[in-house]
Amino acid sequence: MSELVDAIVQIALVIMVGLLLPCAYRVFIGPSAADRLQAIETITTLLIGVIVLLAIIQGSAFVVDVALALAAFSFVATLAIARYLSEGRMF
Amino acid sequence: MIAEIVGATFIILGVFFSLVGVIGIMRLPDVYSRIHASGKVATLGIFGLLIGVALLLPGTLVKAVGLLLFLLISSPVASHAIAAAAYRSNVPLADVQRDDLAGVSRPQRKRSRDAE
Amino acid sequence: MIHFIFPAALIGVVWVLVTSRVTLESYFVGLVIGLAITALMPPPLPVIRWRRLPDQAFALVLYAMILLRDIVLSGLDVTRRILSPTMPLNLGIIAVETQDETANPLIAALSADVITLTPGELVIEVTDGHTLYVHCLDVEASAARAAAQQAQRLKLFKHILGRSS
Amino acid sequence: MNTLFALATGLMFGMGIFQLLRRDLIKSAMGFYILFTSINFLFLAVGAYDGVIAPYVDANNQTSSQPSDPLVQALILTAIVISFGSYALLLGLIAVSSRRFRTLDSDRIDQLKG
Amino acid sequence: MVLALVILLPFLLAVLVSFARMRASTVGTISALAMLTLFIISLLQLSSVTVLGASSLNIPWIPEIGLTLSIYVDGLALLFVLLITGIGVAVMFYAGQYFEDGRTAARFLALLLAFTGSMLALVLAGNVLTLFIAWEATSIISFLLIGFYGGDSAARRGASQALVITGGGGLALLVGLLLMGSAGGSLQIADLLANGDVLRAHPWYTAMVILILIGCFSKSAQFPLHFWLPGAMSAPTPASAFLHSATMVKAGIYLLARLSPALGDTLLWTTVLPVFGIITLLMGAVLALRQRDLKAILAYSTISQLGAFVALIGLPNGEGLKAAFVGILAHGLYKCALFLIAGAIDHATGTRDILLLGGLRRSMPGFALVTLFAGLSMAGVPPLFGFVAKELLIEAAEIDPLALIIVVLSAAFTVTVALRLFWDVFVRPGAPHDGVELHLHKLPRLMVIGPALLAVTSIVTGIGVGPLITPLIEPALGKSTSLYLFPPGGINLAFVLSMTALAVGIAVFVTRGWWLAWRLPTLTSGTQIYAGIIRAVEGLGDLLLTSQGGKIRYYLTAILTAVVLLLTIAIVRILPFEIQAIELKNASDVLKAVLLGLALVSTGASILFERHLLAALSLGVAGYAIGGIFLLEPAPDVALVQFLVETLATVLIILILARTSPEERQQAISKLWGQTRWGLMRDLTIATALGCAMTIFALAAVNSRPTPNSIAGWHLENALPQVGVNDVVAAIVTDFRGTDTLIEITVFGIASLGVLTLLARPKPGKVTRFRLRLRHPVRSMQIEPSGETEPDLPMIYRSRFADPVTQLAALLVLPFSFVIALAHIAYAGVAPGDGFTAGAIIGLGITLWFVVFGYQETKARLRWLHPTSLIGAGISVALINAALPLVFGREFLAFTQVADIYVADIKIASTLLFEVGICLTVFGGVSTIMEAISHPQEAEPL
Amino acid sequence: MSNSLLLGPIFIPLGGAALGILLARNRTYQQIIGLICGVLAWVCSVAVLLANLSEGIFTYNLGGWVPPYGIVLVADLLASIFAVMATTVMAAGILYVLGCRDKSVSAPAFMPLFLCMAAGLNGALYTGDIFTMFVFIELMVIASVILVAISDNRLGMEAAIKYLFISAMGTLFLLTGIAALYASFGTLNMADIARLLASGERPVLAQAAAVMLMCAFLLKSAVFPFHFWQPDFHTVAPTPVHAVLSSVVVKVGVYGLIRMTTLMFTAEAPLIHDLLVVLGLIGIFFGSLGALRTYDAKRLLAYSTFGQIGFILVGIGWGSPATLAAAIIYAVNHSFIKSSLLMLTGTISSRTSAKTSRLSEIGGVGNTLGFTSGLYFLGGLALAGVPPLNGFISKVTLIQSGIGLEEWLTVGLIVGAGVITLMYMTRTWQLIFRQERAETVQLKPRGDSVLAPALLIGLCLALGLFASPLIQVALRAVEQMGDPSLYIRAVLGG
Ligand code: NA
Ligand code: NA
Repeated sequence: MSELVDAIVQIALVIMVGLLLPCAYRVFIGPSAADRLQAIETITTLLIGVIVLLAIIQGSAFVVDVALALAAFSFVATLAIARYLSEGRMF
Repeated sequence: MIAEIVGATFIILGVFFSLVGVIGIMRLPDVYSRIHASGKVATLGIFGLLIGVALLLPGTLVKAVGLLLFLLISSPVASHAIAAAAYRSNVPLADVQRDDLAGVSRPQRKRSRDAE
Repeated sequence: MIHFIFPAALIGVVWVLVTSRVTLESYFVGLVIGLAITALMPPPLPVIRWRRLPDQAFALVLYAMILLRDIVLSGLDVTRRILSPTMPLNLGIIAVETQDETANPLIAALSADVITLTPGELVIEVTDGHTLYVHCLDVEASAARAAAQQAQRLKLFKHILGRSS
Repeated sequence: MNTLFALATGLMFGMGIFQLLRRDLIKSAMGFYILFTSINFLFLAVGAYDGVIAPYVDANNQTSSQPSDPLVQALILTAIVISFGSYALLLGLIAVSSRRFRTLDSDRIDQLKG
Repeated sequence: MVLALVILLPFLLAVLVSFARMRASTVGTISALAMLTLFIISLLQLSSVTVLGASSLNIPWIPEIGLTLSIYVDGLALLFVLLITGIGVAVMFYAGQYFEDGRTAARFLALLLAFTGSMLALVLAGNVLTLFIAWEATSIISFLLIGFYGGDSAARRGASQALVITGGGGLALLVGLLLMGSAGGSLQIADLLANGDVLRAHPWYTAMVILILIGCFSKSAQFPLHFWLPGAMSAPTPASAFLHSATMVKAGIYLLARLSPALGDTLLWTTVLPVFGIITLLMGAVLALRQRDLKAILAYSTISQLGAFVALIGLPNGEGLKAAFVGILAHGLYKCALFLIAGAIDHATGTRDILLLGGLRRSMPGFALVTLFAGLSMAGVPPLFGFVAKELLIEAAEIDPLALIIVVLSAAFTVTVALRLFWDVFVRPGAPHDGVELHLHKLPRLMVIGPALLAVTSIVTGIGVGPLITPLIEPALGKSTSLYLFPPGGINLAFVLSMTALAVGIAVFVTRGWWLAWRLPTLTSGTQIYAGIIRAVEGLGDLLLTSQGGKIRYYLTAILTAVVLLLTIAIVRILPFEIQAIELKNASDVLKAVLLGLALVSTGASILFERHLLAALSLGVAGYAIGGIFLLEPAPDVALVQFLVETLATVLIILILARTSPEERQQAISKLWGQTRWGLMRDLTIATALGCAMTIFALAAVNSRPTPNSIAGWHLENALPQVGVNDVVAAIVTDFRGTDTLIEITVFGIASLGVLTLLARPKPGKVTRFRLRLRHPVRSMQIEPSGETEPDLPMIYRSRFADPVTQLAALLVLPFSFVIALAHIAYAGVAPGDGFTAGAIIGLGITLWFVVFGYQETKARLRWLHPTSLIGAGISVALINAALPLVFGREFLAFTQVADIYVADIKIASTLLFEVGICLTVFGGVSTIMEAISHPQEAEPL
Repeated sequence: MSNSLLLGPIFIPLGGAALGILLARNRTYQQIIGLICGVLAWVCSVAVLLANLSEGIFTYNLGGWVPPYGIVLVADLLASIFAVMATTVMAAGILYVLGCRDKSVSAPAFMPLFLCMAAGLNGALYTGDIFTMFVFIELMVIASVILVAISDNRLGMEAAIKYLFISAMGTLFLLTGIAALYASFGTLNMADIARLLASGERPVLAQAAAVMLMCAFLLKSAVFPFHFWQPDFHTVAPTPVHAVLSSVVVKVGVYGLIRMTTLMFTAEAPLIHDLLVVLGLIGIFFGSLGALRTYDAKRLLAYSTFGQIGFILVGIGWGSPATLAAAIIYAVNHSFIKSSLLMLTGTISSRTSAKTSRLSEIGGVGNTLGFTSGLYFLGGLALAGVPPLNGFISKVTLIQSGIGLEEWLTVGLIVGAGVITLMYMTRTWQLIFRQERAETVQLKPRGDSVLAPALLIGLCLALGLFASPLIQVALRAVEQMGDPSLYIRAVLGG
C-alpha cells in the first residue's frame, strides 16, 4: 500500500476518533434524553468506521468481525432505552 | 493501484460525510433534525468507508457487504425508535412548518424525569 | 418444504457473508444452519417462487438502485443545508399513507425503514399499520414527492415480496 | 502508553470508589461497575509486551512485529465475564430489595445491625 | 490396676442408670452399694500403697500434646478416693429417698455418678492434662446439677455463674499446668513432683503458681472467687452436700496439696496461700452468722473451712498438711450430714429460712439427734472428730499470733453457727416469727439413714481417731504421724484456745437476738462485683456492636480506609521508583490516549449526573470508548466482548430503572448532594487517597515490566503448533486456561439463575419453579399472522406492543444473531469471537425480543426457549467435553481431535464442543436474566 | 491414576450442579444427585489426603499443559487437609438439606448453587494458579450470595447486597494483587512465583502485591476491619448454608493467608505475621464480646466465628511451625464444631412457626428435645474448648505453642475469650433447652433432621478423643510447608 493511502487512512482514523468527542459532548449536554441517545448511536456508528479503518491499518480482515457485531447488536440497547423513554416503563 | 486510489477516495468521502453528520449533530436546532444528521453518518459515512475498505483490503469485501446488510437493518430502526421516543416524551420540535402528528392519538408515556 | 428451503437458502447467503468464506462447502454449512434456524423461528424473508424469481430479483435490484440514488442525492442536499452558514431548514412532520390496501405492517415497516434511511426524512410514528408520520428537513419538497414515491415503492415492494397482486 | 494506563487505573479507581460510596444504590452499583473497569486498565498496563499487532499467529509468515500480550487479554475476558455476572446479580438484588424495602437509599436498608 | 476400674465403674453405672426405669429408692440403693464397693476396694488398696509407695499407670492417649491416660496412686489420692466414695454411699442412698419420681432420680443419680467418676479421675490422675480434663468435667457436671431445675431463672443464673468462675479458673489452671509442663519438661505428675527444684527456679514459676492458684481458688471458693458457692445452692440438696461441700470444692485443696511438693515452700506459696486462706476463713465464718437460708449458712461455713485448709497447705515444710487432711475428712462428714438434713427440712417444711423454723425436734426427732451430733462435731466438741480437726488447726496456727486470733475467732463463730443450726431449728419453742404456717410433709423413714451414717462416723472416728484415721493420713503425708483425741501431754495451748472458742461461741449465740438486729452496712458482695464486671464487659460489647450500624456506606468506608493505610505502608517502602515516561509511539497510542480521556470524562460525568438514565448513558459512552481502546491495543477479542457486554449492561440497567419505582429513585437521587459537606469531604478523601494509592501501585507495576520471561511468550509460540489455532487469546481461553473459562461460565450461569430465582420469588420463602407462570395463559393470546388474507406473505404478527418497524428488526435480527453466533463458534480460532461472544450475541437477539414484544409474546413465539435448561445443558456440554479425554487416558480438558479435519475451514476438535457449551451457557444466562426482568407479574409497580 | 482423584472434589459437584439445573423440576432427583456428589467429593478428598500422606505432594496438569503455562491442581497436605474439612462439612450440609423443612431449600436453584459453592471452595483450595483461585473464589461467592438472598429470612436480600458490595472490594484487591504479580514475574503459577521470588532480586512490587492479596484473604475470612458483612450475611442464610459459610467458606481466606506466607511471600511473612496477630486479637476480643451481647442463636455464632478466626490468625501470625500446626488444627476443629452448632440451632428454629433464632422467641423450645439438647451442649462445650472434645485439642495446641513463644498477653486473651465463650454458650443452651417455653410459642411436631449435626458432633467427639492423627497430619503439613522447594519441585519438576 502506498504511503499516501496509508497516510490518508491514518488521518481518517484520527478524524473519526476525533469525531467521537463532539458526540460525547452531545451526550453530556443533551438537552433531552433522546439527544443523548442519538449521540450514543452516532458514537457506535463512528466506532464501526474506526474499526474498518483499523482493519486497513492492521491489514487484518478479521477485525471487521467486531464491527459486524457492533452494527448488528448495539442498537438493542438503543431500542431498550427508547422504549423506556417513550413508555416510562418497559413491561 | 486504481483500487487504492478509488478506495482512498471513498474513505475520504466517508470521513467527510461523517464529519458533516457530526457537525449537524452539533449545529442542528432540535433532536429530530439531529437524528437526521446522525443517520447520515451511518449511511453515507459508513457506506463510504466500507467501500473503501473493500477496495483497499480485498479480503474484507464479503464481510463489508454483510456489515452493510446489518447496518441497513439496525440504523433506521434505531433512528426511528429514538425519534418516536423523543416525540412521545414531548421533546419540543424546533419551529416546524407543519405537524401532521399533532393531535393524533398515540400511546401516552408515564411521567418520568428521565426523559428530560 | 419450500417455506423452509428459501429462507434457509437466504440465511446460507448471510452465513457466507458473515464468515467471508465464499465456497460451496461453506454455503452448504450455511444452508444447514439456515434450515435449523428456519425451523426454530421463521424469519420474515420473502417467499421465492421459481416463476417469479427473475421478477423478484429485478425489482430488488431496481429498488436498490433507486434507493441508492435517493440516498446520495438527498445526502448531498442535507450536506448543503448543514454546512451552509444560515442553515436553510424547513422542518415539519407530514403524514404519508402506505397506500397498501391490506394495511400490512410489513409494508409499513419496510417503507418506514427506507424512508428513514434516506437522509432528510425520518419516520417518527407508524399508526394503524398504514400511516407513517415523517419528519423532514425540507417539509415542502418531501410533501410534494411523498405520495408518488410511496406508490412506486409499494409497487416494487410487492414485486420483491412475490405478492400476487 | 502503559504509564498512561496506570494513571487511568488510579483515576478510574478513585472515581469508582466515590461513586460506590453514594447512598443511592443504583449509583453504588455503577461504582461497582467502574471499579471493575479500572482493573481492566490495570491488566492492560501490566501486559508483558508493547504489542503492535493483535495476538494472532500465522504459520507461514512470522511477522517481525510484536503481538500484544494474549494472556492479559484472556485474563481481562474472564474478569469482564465474572464482573458482569456479579453486576447483573447486584442489579437484580437491588431491583428486588427496592420492592421489599421500598427504597433505594442504602442508608435506609439497615435493619441488620448490632 | 484396680483403681482404673474404680474410675470407670461410676461412669458405666451412670449410663445404665440413665436408661433405667426403676423406683427412686432402688436406684439410690444400687448407687450407694456401688459406692460402698468402691470404698471397700480402695480401702484394700491402702495397704499396698503404704507398703509400695506411689504407683502409676500410663497409657499414651494424645502424645503430641503430652496427654497420657495415667493414674498416679499414692496416699493423698487414696485419701480423697476414700472421702469421695465413703461420703458417696450416704449421699447416694439419701438421694434415692429424696426424689419421689424415678425418672428424675435416675437422671440426677446418673449425673451424680458421672461426677463421682470424674472426681475420682481427678484425684487419681497421673498427668496434669488428664487431671484437667477431669477437673473440667466436674465443673460441667456441677453446672448441670446446679441448673437441675432449669425452669428456675435463679438456678440458671447460679449455674452459669458457677461455671464461668470455675470454668474460667479452670482455663487459667490449664495455662498454669501447661506452663509447668513446659518448664518441667513433662506433664506427668510423677515427673513434675520429682522436678520441684527446677520448677521453683524457673522464670515462669510466679506465673504458673498464680495461674494454678486462680484455678484452685475458684474451684475451692477462696476469696475473692468465693461467691459462686452460695449461688450454687439452687442445686438439689444431695448435690450441694456432695459436690459443694464434701468433694468438688475440695478439688482445689487436693491439687494444692498434690503440687505443694513441686511448687510449695517458696515465699510466694507460703505467703499467698495462708493470707488468702485466712481471709476466707474469717470472712466465711462471719458471713455465715447472718444468713437466713440454712443452705447459705452451710455454704458460707464451708467457704470458711476451705479457707482454713488452703492456709494450712500454704504453711512451710508441710507443717499444716496433717491438720488439713484431718480437717477435710472431718468437715466432709459433718457438713455433708448437715446439708442432707437441711434438704430434709426443706422437703418437710417447704422452707429453709432459719427465722421461720423452730421446734422441729418433735416432728423430726431422728434428724434432731443427727443434727446434734453433726453440730457438735462442727463446733469441735470432744469426743467428736471435729474436735480433733480443730485442735490441729489451732496448733498449726500457733506460729503466728494474728493467724491464731483469727482462727480462734472463726472457730467461735463456727460454734455459734452450729448452735443455731441445732437450737433455732429443732429446739427453739414457739411458732415461727412471721406467722407463716409450716406444712409438714411426711418424710420417707429411711431418709435419715444417710445423715445418720455420717454422724455416727463422726463419733466413731472421733473416739477412735488414732487407729482409724492415722492409717489414712500417714500414706498421704508420706511419713508416720500420730493422732489422738486428747493430747498425751495434757492440756496445752490449743486445748485452752479451743475451749475458749467454744465459750465465746456460746456467748455469741446467746446474744444473737441482740446482734442479729444490728443494721450493718451492706458491703458490696462478690456477686455484685461479679455482676458489675459482667456489666462492664457487656457494655464494652454493646459499644463494639454499635460499629455494626447497618449502613453499608460506613462499612465500605472503614474497609477502604484500612486498605489505604495498609497500601500506603507498603507503597512508602517502594518509593521513590523510576516512573516510565509517557511515550505515545504512534498514532494508535495517541488515539488510545484520546479514547482514554473520553472514557475517564464519561465516567466522571456518570458521577456528576444526578439522574440514573444519564449516568447510565455516560457509562455506556465510557464502555464503548474502552472498547475502542481494546481495539487499538490491539486486542480485538477483548474489544468484541467489551462492546457486547457494555450493550448488555446498558440494557440491563435500563430494565432495572424501569423496574424500580421512579419515586424511590427520585428520593435516593436527592440524597446524593443533599449529603453533608463533611460526608462528601470524607468520600472525596477516601476516593482520592485510594485513587492515588492505586495510581502509584499501577505505576510501580508498570515499572516491573516488560517481563522478559512471561509465560505469554510460550502461549504465542505454542498456540498454533499445539492446538492449531491462530487466535492466541482463543487458544488460552479454551485450551491453555480452559478451566478458568469453564468456571467463569458457571459463575455467569449461576448469577443469572440467581437473578431469576430472586425476581421470581415474590415473597421470601415462597416456593417457585424456574419456569415463570403466566397470569394469562399464552395460548389464549391472539397471535396470528396478520397477512392471513394473503398467505403468500412472510409472517409478521400483530403485536400488542411492537410498532412494525422495531418488530421487523427483531424478527430479522434474532435469526441473524444465530448465524453470527455460529460463525463465532465455528471460527473462534481464527477470528475474534468465541463461545462467549456467540452466547452474548444470541442473548442480545433474545433481549431484543423481550424489549420489542414483551414477555408473553416472546414466550409464546419462542416455545423452545428454556433458558435455565440451556444453562444446565451448556455447563454439562462443557464438562462432558472436559471429561471425555479421560476416557482416552488423557488429561481432563485436554485438547482432543481425531485428526486434522476441517469442514469449510471449521476445525473439528474438542474445542468446538467446548465453545458450544460456553455459548449455550451464556445464551441461557442472558435469556434467563432478561426473562426474569421482563416477567409481567413482576412489572406491576408496588 | 491417583492424580485424577484431584478432579473429584471440584468437578463432581460442578457436574452435579449442571445436572441439578437440568433437573430443576424434580427436587428429589436434585437432592439425590446432591448427596451422591457430596459423598463422592468427600471420598475423593479423603483419598487425596491419604495419597498425599503416602506419596507426598502431587499435581494434576489440567488439559495436560505443563505448568506454569497451563493451570495445575496441586495437592499438598495443607490443601488436602482443608479440602477434607470442606468436603466433610459440605456433605453434612447436603445431608441436612435432605431433612430440612426450609422453603428456601426447595428452590430449584438451591442444590445446584450449593454444589457450585462446594466446587468453588474445593477448587480454590487445590488450584496452584493464583488467577484460577480468584475464579473459583468468585464461583463460591456468587453462589453463596444467591443462597443467602433467597433465604426464608426476609432480610436475606439486605445481607446479600451488602456482602456483594463488600466482597467486590475483596475481588478487586485480589485482582490488583494478581496483576502486580503478573507484572513482576510474568506468570500466574504460585510455585513459579515462589521460585522467582526466592531466586532473584525482589521486584519493587512484591510487598504491595502481598498486601493486596492479604487484604483480599482477610476480607474473605471476615477479619477486622473487613468483617462487617459477616454477622449479617451468615445469620440470615438458610441453615445449611449458614453452617457451611460460617465454618468452611470463611476458611478460604485463612488458607490463602497460610499459602501466601508459607509459599510465596516468605520474606514478607514476618510483617504480615505481626499484623495478623494484631488483627486476630482484635477479632477475638470483638467476636467474643459481640457474641456475648447478641441474643440471637445464629447471630451470636456468627460473631463467635469472628472470634474463632482470630484465634487461627494468631496461630498463623505467631509464625512458628508449632503455632501454624495449631492454627490448622484449630481451623479444622472449628469447622466441625461451628457447623454442627448452627445446624442444631436450625433444627430448633425449624420447630417454631416464625423460623426465628432470636433467643427471646425460641426460649424453651428445646426443653423436650433431649437428644438435641445433649448435642448442643456438647457442641457448646467443644466451642468453649472443654475436654474431651476437639475444641479442647485446638485450645491446648494453640496455648502450648504460644507458651513456647512466651506470648503471654495473647495466651491471656485466649483464656479470657474462652471464659466468655463458656458464658454465652451455656447461657444460650440454658435459654433454649432448659427454661420453660412461653405459652405463646407454638411448636411444630417435626423440625429439621438432627442426623447431620449428630454426625458432626460425633466427629467432634472423635477428634477430641482421638486427636493424634489430625495433629500428626497438621505437623506434617507444616513440615512440608517449611520447605517451599518441595512444592515448587512438585509443580514445576526438576
Ligand atoms: Na433518514
Ligand atoms: Na476468537
